[in-house]
Amino acid sequence: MVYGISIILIGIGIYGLMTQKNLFKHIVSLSIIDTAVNIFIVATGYVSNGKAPIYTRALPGFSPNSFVDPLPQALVLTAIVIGVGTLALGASLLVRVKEKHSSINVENMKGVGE
Amino acid sequence: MSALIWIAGGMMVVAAVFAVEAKRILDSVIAMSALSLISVFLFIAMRAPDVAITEAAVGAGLVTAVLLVTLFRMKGGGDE
Amino acid sequence: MRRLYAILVAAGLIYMLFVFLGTLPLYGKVDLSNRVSAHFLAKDVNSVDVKKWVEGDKQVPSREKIYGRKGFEDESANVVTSIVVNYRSFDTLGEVTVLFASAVGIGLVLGGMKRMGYGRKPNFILRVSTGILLPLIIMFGIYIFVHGHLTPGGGFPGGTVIAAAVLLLYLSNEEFVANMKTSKSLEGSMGSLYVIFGLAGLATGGAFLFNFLPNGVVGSLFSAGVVPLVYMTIGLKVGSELSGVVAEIHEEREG
Amino acid sequence: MSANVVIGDILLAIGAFFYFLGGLGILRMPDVYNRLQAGTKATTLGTFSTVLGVGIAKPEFLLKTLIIIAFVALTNPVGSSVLARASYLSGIKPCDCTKVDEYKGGGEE
Repeated sequence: MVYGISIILIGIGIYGLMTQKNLFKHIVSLSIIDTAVNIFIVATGYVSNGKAPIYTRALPGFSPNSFVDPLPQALVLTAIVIGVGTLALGASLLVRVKEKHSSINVENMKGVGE
Repeated sequence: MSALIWIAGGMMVVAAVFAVEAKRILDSVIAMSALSLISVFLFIAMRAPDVAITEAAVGAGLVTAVLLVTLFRMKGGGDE
Repeated sequence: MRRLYAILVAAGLIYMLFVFLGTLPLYGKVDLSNRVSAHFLAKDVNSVDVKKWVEGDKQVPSREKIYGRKGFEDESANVVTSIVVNYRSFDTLGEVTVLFASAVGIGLVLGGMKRMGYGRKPNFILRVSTGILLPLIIMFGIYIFVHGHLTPGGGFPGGTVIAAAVLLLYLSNEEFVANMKTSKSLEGSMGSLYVIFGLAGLATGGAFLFNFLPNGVVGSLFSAGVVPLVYMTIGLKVGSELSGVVAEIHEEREG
Repeated sequence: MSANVVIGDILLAIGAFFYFLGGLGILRMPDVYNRLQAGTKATTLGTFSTVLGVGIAKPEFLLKTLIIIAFVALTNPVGSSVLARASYLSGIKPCDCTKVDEYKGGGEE
């Protein structure tokens, strides 16, 4: 179920990357794909009626199969922070592109192609 | 819970389509922020509170702010 | 025409991924005993038979294994932070390096001396409430990464909250400029402190980033060995790094 | 079912009602400022009521919910006032039925 949602979001992101001519929309599309892939990875570790992987005081009474898989969550945790770093780098590159070519639309850039 | 996940997924798909196809870039950034905020609910539904906190702080706060500041620096950026 | 092609390609990709889904177990029906992390949940890598443990056999990790025995893995209440710091610590080191590289890249691309202004003076309400809210936000960020091994949270969200506080300062004060020298030196010293913890583990336990401190009791603040220390360094490093990103994105060149 | 659970449920229902009023106000009000006012006032009270309801129904969370209420009371009005000021300064006109405009001139002190 959540698999389907994330796959459709990936498809929308690919569609945005292919159709849009504005470079800012490319960054937005890449960010959408980022979020969708994170949801997919977390969904691979979900167990029905599982609990969050945190030991509490009520530990001796817990049933062994009650945790969801914590490994994908740990992977996604680092992936999100890397995502904001690379996104900020891309946005700052866009500022330079705008100063140099006076537009961020692929078709209106000055001094490119022709 | 299942119906709530479907509703959240539908809202995410609508927000993603709007973010890709919006005429003004400002609308696109706001729609992307809304998508991140709804994904927080999905993370909580999948019992991942750490990821949910990180996504709420990063996706809805910092990424939106960074993109808006760059948009301000580009003086609106070329609208379509 | 272009949109049609794009829709076709996206639909083909979605179909391909849905076919690929057939190789995965259904949503929510994962067999955890096939996963590596089941060993970690059992808090023991050697003696517990994981297959039987997941099926509900009574050989659950015994009390002294969970409460305060110096094991091979350390015992933090939040399993995710324990995985981030102990199982996948090299990942975290590489992640911090990537973040450093992107911060340096932003500094190189957008470097400048002058601070960009918004052209609007912030009003009285925003300035006064910033003075009240800012200590609370920074305290909340520090709370998140100090208690990372007990409650949901950890170094990454804590650092992000601190960066959000710096962003609030930038928004509410038109003249505010972050001290980049302090930020850079804090970030560099915290990054090298992380490597020093790893080397200390190498010296005492024989492996890089080994957990060399006593574990304590699950649920108390001073437990889980090296996890709180590493998370404090990660939190301060990520916080100063993202604050640097926020500060650099407000810089512009003269003229 | 003990008494505190009943009180908590009543508070939750009141909070949901105020959320509904906020959404109705956003749909029915004529311009940005009225919508902002409706949304902020109604959702602030709704948040207070729902969070306090949770705290009363589960007494072990009461202290945390009080802290959450304090944070919401600090941040929510400031955010809405900044939003209203920014939209005024960027040139969005109030609707025609507005009689008094005390914010003319930018609102500097």
